[in-house]
Amino acid sequence: MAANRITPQQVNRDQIFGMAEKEMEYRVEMFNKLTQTCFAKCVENRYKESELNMGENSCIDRCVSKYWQVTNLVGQLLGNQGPM
Amino acid sequence: MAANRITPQQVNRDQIFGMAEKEMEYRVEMFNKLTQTCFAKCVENRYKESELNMGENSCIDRCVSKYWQVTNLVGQLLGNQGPM
Amino acid sequence: MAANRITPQQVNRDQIFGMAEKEMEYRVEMFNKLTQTCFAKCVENRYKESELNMGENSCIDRCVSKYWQVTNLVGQLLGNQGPM
Amino acid sequence: MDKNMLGDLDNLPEEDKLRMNTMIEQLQIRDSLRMYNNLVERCFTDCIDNFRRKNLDKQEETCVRRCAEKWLKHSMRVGLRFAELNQGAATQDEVPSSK
Amino acid sequence: MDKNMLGDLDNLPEEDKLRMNTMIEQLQIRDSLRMYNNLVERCFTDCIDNFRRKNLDKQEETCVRRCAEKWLKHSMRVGLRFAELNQGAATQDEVPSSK
Amino acid sequence: MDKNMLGDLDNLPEEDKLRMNTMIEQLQIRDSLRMYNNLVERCFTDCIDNFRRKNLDKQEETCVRRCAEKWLKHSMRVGLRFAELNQGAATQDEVPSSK
Repeated sequence: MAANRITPQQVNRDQIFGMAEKEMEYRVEMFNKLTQTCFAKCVENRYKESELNMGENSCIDRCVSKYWQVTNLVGQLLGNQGPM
Repeated sequence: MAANRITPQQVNRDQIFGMAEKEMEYRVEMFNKLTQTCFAKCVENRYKESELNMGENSCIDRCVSKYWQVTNLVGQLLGNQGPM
Repeated sequence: MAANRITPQQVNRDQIFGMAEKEMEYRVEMFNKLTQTCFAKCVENRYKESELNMGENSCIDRCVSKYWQVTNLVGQLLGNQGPM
Repeated sequence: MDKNMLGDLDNLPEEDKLRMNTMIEQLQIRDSLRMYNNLVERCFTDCIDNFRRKNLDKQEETCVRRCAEKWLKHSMRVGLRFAELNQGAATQDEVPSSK
Repeated sequence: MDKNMLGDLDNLPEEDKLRMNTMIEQLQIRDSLRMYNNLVERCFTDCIDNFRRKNLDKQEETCVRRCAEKWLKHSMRVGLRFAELNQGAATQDEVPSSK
Repeated sequence: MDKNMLGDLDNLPEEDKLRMNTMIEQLQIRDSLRMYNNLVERCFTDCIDNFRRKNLDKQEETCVRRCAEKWLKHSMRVGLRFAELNQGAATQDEVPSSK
């Protein structure tokens, strides 16, 4: 956050680091949203036991797969007309 | 994030930049919350078509207007007694 | 965000500041989540008056207490097997 | 507040303007990535409820497309209205300021 | 962890304390702006459901005022209780620590 | 994008790698603390609905334990599946890329 003298070169390197940071933040956030959404869709929330049963496990696998596909689909749409 | 030697002046400039940054983050967050809230209140979410109809459009306009007014109203209240 | 030359020592101090910052962010976030969760659980949301009544107040006290206990309980579980 | 702030910054040396621009750019990148994440989450939540297959079916795909398109149109409209209100607050005195 | 950390920092040079204070100040500003945003979102969601007019009516305004006041009182109470628990955890050994 | 980016960074001087590693470490710390907060919020919301006592009863405690354990197992499984998909996207060309 602090610098005595910032050269254009310096800013450039900061931009690269900044972009890498944003990209990683994005991936972390995507993973977290995916985890929360699939938990809500697939896991029985009265917690009668502490294991995931077979139905929950296969639901989770398919949920992750579909979430990924929705991410790609939306990415294509944004690439065509907009902010991404 | 890194600096060899931080002078009080330097910190001062960092503070100004920091505050400008927080202020911008705040506006972006406000815009995002407004967008999400009005989408939930106004837009039919079974997605029978990809256009917004007239009713949705005028609902959105009024929703933005009211959200703005609520922001001002709450801002006044906070100004009078508290954290803002 | 900018630095002309970063020494290992410098990175070390940045790491300490970074960790302190993350820790504080965590506490702020915890407080905010607790506040929002207990508001949703305890406060009547048709807002017939602007005071908290006795029932709401004692609900809030117990809610904070239980939230704290859940935080500790989950912290113990994470300490035993994982990411914390 | 930001307006005065940015006003002040106009008088600051070049290197500060550069730093400010970098900051704004970074916030915009972060914001559009977040928006992307939020849009995916919303359309997934509204459109996908069946987990008997691992691939999207035609109906789900259509739903997601419409959801995303509606969201983008909505978002643009909100942006326009929001800009009008911001401008009104900046130029008119009778309108209570947002800060 | 933060306590030890801050303890260590007491022994650090002046410029580090300065930097730490700036950091805390920045987090507080961000936090109060977020709180403002969250409060607006909550009271709007709970109080505004009619979009036939573009201005708030009297009833909606009253609802928002009460919502904000209740929230502030709630938030203050939570803050007090939270501080008590934090203090208890810092001074008593029999209470399991939060970290 | 990140892959190219990280590819580029391999060629950068030592001090940049150091800086990058610090950044990644910081993001991981923040992420695991957020995860902790989210997990507490979720299990509290799902398991605690009775505020007649100030201490957790046995049933609530069991519910929280199971909730946290299920969450961790869920989270690990999602991580595995997610990694497979990421890897697939990186090596196969026929799969549409996520960016």
